[in-house]
Amino acid sequence: MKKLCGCMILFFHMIKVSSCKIRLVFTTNNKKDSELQLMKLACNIRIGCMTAIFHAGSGHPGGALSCADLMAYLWDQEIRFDKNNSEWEGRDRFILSKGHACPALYAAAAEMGVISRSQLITLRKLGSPLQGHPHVKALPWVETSTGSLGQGFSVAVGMAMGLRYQHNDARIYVMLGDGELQEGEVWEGAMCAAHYKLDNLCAVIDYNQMQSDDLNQNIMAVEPLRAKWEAFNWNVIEINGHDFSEIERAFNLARECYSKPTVIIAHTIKGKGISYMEGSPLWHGSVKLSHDDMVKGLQDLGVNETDIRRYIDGTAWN
Amino acid sequence: MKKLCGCMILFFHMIKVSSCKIRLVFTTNNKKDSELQLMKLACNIRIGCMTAIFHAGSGHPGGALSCADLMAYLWDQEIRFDKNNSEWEGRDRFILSKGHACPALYAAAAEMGVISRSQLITLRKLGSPLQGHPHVKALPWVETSTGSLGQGFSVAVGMAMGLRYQHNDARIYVMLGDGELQEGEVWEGAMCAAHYKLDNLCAVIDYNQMQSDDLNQNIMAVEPLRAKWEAFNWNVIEINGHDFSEIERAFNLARECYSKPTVIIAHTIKGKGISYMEGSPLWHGSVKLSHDDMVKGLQDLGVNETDIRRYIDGTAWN
Amino acid sequence: MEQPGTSQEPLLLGSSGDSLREAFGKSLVTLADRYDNFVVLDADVAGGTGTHHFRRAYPKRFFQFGIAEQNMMAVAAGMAATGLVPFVTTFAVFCLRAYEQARLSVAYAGRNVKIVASHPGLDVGPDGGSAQALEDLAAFRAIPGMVVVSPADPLEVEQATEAILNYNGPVYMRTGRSPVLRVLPADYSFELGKGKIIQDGIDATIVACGVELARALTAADLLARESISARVVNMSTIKPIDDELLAKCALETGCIVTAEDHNIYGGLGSAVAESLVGNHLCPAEMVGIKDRFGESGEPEELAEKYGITADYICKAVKKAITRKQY
Amino acid sequence: MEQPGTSQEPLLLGSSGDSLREAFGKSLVTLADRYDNFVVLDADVAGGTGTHHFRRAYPKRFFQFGIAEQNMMAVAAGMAATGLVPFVTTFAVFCLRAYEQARLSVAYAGRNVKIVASHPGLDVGPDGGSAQALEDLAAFRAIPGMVVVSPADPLEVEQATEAILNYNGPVYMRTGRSPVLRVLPADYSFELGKGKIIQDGIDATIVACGVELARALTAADLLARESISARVVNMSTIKPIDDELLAKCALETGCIVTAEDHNIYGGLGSAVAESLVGNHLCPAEMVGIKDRFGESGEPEELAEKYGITADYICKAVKKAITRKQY
Ligand SMILES: Cc1ncc(C[n+]2csc(CCOP(=O)(O)OP(=O)(O)O)c2C)c(N)n1
Ligand SMILES: Cc1ncc(C[n+]2csc(CCOP(=O)(O)OP(=O)(O)O)c2C)c(N)n1
Ligand SMILES: [Mg+2]
Ligand SMILES: [Mg+2]
Repeated sequence: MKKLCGCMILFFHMIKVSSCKIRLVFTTNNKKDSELQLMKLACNIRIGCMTAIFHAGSGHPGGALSCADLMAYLWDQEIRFDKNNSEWEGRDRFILSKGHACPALYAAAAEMGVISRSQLITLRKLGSPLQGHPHVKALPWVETSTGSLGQGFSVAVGMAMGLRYQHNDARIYVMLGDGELQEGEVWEGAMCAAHYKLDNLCAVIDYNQMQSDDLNQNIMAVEPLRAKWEAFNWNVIEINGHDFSEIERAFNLARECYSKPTVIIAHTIKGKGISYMEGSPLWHGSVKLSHDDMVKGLQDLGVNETDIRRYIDGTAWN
Repeated sequence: MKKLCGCMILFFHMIKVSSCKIRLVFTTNNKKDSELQLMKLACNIRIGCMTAIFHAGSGHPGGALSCADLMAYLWDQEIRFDKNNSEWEGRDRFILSKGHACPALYAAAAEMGVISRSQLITLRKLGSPLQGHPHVKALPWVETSTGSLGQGFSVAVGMAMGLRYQHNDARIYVMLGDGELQEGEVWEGAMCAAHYKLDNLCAVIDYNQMQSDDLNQNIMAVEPLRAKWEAFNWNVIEINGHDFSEIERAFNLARECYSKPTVIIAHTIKGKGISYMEGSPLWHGSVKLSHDDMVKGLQDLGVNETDIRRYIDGTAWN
Repeated sequence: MEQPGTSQEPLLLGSSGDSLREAFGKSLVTLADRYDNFVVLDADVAGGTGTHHFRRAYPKRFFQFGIAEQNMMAVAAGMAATGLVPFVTTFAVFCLRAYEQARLSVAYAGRNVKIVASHPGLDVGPDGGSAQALEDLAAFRAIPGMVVVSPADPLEVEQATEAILNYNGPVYMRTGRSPVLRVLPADYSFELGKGKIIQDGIDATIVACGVELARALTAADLLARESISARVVNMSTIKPIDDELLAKCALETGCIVTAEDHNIYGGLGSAVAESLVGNHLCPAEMVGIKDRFGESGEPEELAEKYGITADYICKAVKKAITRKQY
Repeated sequence: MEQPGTSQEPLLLGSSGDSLREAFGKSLVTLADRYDNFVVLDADVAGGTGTHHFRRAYPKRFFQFGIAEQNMMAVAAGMAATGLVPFVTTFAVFCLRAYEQARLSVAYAGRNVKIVASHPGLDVGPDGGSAQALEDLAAFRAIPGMVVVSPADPLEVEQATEAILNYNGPVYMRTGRSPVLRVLPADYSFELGKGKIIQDGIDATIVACGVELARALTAADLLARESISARVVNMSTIKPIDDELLAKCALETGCIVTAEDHNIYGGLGSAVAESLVGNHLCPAEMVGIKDRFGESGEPEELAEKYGITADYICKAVKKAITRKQY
């Protein structure tokens, strides 16, 4: 899905580091296949989220599920990284500023082989590196510690500035929630990133229109989003965050935009993929998933009876 | 300058409180006179700022002088208050969020008889109620304590909410600096005020395009301002902040705007009125005015030799 | 006042059981009739702080600010200036986001604002170290004029909520996330600025606040089995600290152990130390988190790992006793 | 890196004389060649913090963030993650604006960021109480792993700046606004984590930091005239506190007086009290601002009004001596 020219530039980076992940180059011919593959990956991420949160006994499923497709694309297609060397200087940086959605990040990392799948059921448990919110001292590849909304975005701005200062042309990706945009710090960072023309920075807004307690518009309206980011001098791209061809197009446009940071406003559905969660205000915040929630949820994701049992008893990834 | 209808509504408030200040109603006939009167007032405010900062030995003249005309109009024409009763519940609230410009506020208050003119030379001195930044415990009529940029604006939003909750239809005026708009808190407050449709709130931006160290655009660009405030769902009015007829029009429009807060973007000149300050980057921050600075500055303001001497030796208002 | 958006009541998932936060939310409802001038401010965590109870009962006195704590704090100061008494409610760690607003717009301006924070300390549990505020007592104690309170059980939360409402001035109060036991006697009565002897003893005094009071009482029981008689003081007002009671305990028991779910630097232990060296000297040991961040886990597991269980209090008492001067 | 805007050097009006902030700004210039990995971040107060010297000398290593301290602090954490060592510089009170960012993005994430704050305490003078941070030492001390430093004179600022650069971890350092005297001997050598006896004495120890060291030395001279021999310790590292030296002073002089331009709650006095009650006990008196906000005035006038001059230190020493236990 990555444009070939982008890939050629990339190539020069990648030959230096033999172990780093080589990205697939999709052509129009195999587009269908690649999309199916991404859908499968996203489905696995969702299964990972549900299973991790179920075993943890608490966690935020709604906002993890809404960004699963974006996460699948980012980790499979967009982000340069070396799973065997999280310190590789040329890696792109991904920051989950909406840190409460970390089950999606951990599940994506498990799918990519960065961590083992079986670790997922240790989420939020004493001693596990899978902290309730991403913590860089527990998992170096999460790049920074988040959990307090707004901060990860500024940290990403700082990485973009720091890397550019050191002539490192890696890209920085940062994912925010829509409720998170209520934090003033986000607008401080937005002003700053545009002022410094950080075109190595790409923000993605998981625009599921809901926050902890309710719809944004009932809590604190954030619309018009496009106008806000444009007024803060960003390159704005608006897409359906569950459509892989739109996602691909957006990231390609972002990479081609010069002298402005890009924000991708990705319209999503909170709880996407789990029928009883989609559109219901019940599953935004931290919740406990029951046995029945799991069964029904995994059924929605197309998991068969036997596997459901194995996810529930925690043996699926043994 | 106040529209008659506005005044009629106002009237019902004012009859309750006999001592409160009755505002002049200007007609087209005496417009010239009224403008001259306001210019005179603004000039006195500028003299007050210079004299106060000179005697203090430190202070921020640039941003005090740029808002002197706005301050003159606000205090003479717009704000309802009772100079003998700073606690009058029906009073409009004025908050100087850019608290470092307080010499302009103190000088305006002195012109209005809220404090005595002779107090001005106690600015920043031990024991004086004229603190280096406005402090409500030292001077109840300053409404809140400011000095840390961004906070006064949120406090104003809170007053607008609190008064509306209590069915008090007083209006809230808050003045911000352009550099102040870099504070994320301002955008939190902006989002909030629009969400709650606070049409009793009117923000004024003293848009002198400079902050402490340099031009905004060299420090952290804030443009496009109109687009930003529109994207945050405010009613936006843009004017020349040194033109009294434009100022009048703006405040009248603000009062007539329903279900949105209004922001008046007032284009001003930092150091306005003092030739050597206008346009020079020297006088933004806290400075010490020399004897020569005073002489030259007061000359620019049309003060005669004898009076200049009296401002300098501090006897002008004895 | 016009409230935007729908009036649909979002369902509640955060609060659970007989926790300090639940007690707080319910107390607000109980007090609302008698005190009609207070309002409640939230930053999209009403389900977590217990204020959802108040929102349901008094929707017009409940104000939502979204995820914007700085604005909420300074707005509260503005509301207070119009005569209302705002309760600013969010998680402890997000109160720190608005620390400078609490300092200037609330405390310096002398506003009658009550900041009530849930989710303090390791008691937060699985959310992890990012969410476990170990600094709040220290930070708010340092603000001139700010009163700092940390009640120990639901009964005390109820009394303290009313007491801080009756006090005219800025207050920071901690509640708690996890279910707690009722440890105070039914006739307990909270007094702002006063510590209370909950259980008497002669060999040492354990001075505790918040969730550590229950652990202190357990510790006293454990010590009793070893014939060590420990006095237990509930020091629910951390500032102003009860110097008189501390001097009395120092004199009568000869050593003190402090216990808090907070960094050992700057909180209750520090307030007690300041008092002791300035008044009646005695050796003290501090039980608290030793300048480390927390992590995910169940509160009890974390208490064990970070050394704030009853066992650790017992050890500290024994050590303090060996350091006694008479 | 492309720097927007003009390169015109704005003129400087804030900094003056031989102040701690000037010393800091000049030290950065001195250190820049030998340490090429640090950068300096400012929030539109470079004229006030002394960093204008560095901006002039190394414009490419100087980053401007405008009036947005929260973003600046977290950006610093991001820059540190890429291997740079950022100095975050602003006034002390505006560091508090970014307190939660310092906690999470800097300290919790373990970033090698140096936060250097000018304009602490009453020393700020005419700007008034809103600008006089009396809480910063307490607030930053409470953050796990955060080192807290407050040097006493220009020489020490220079040494401390290099020392914190050589230390790998988050540090909060106070400078100061007003002109100060050089009070440390030319052969003084700053050590992170160590207090230093500047003048010996036997009757009491005055433990001071920042601008209070000069006052402590004056106090010792005044006391000498009354035949009271006071030891003076420069406790420029407030965290980690030098427990060993404090125990030694407690043992050798029998009482301690702390002196700081900070609230008496939570700062140096508190750190000393924690150490004393936990190690070698002795009575202590605290000289500091007694939980009030400051106001406009000249630093010396305020020091007098708020009770932190040499005279007040003398009084405290005499009182502490009467409380000695042996
Ligand atoms: C500064 C801060 N305030 C409050 C919270 C508590 N909180 C956690 S998730 C959440 C809602 C986030 O909504 P949104 O950003 O839209 O995320 P999503 O819908 O993608 O889950 C809140 C308020 C927080 N994490 N950080
Ligand atoms: C939060 C905060 N950060 C920094 C400062 C220091 N400061 C005082 S005035 C000023 C410049 C303000 O510029 P602007 O808002 O444009 O005001 P004006 O030009 O009208 O003087 C700064 C940075 C402050 N007062 N508050
Ligand atoms: Mg959302
Ligand atoms: Mg300006």
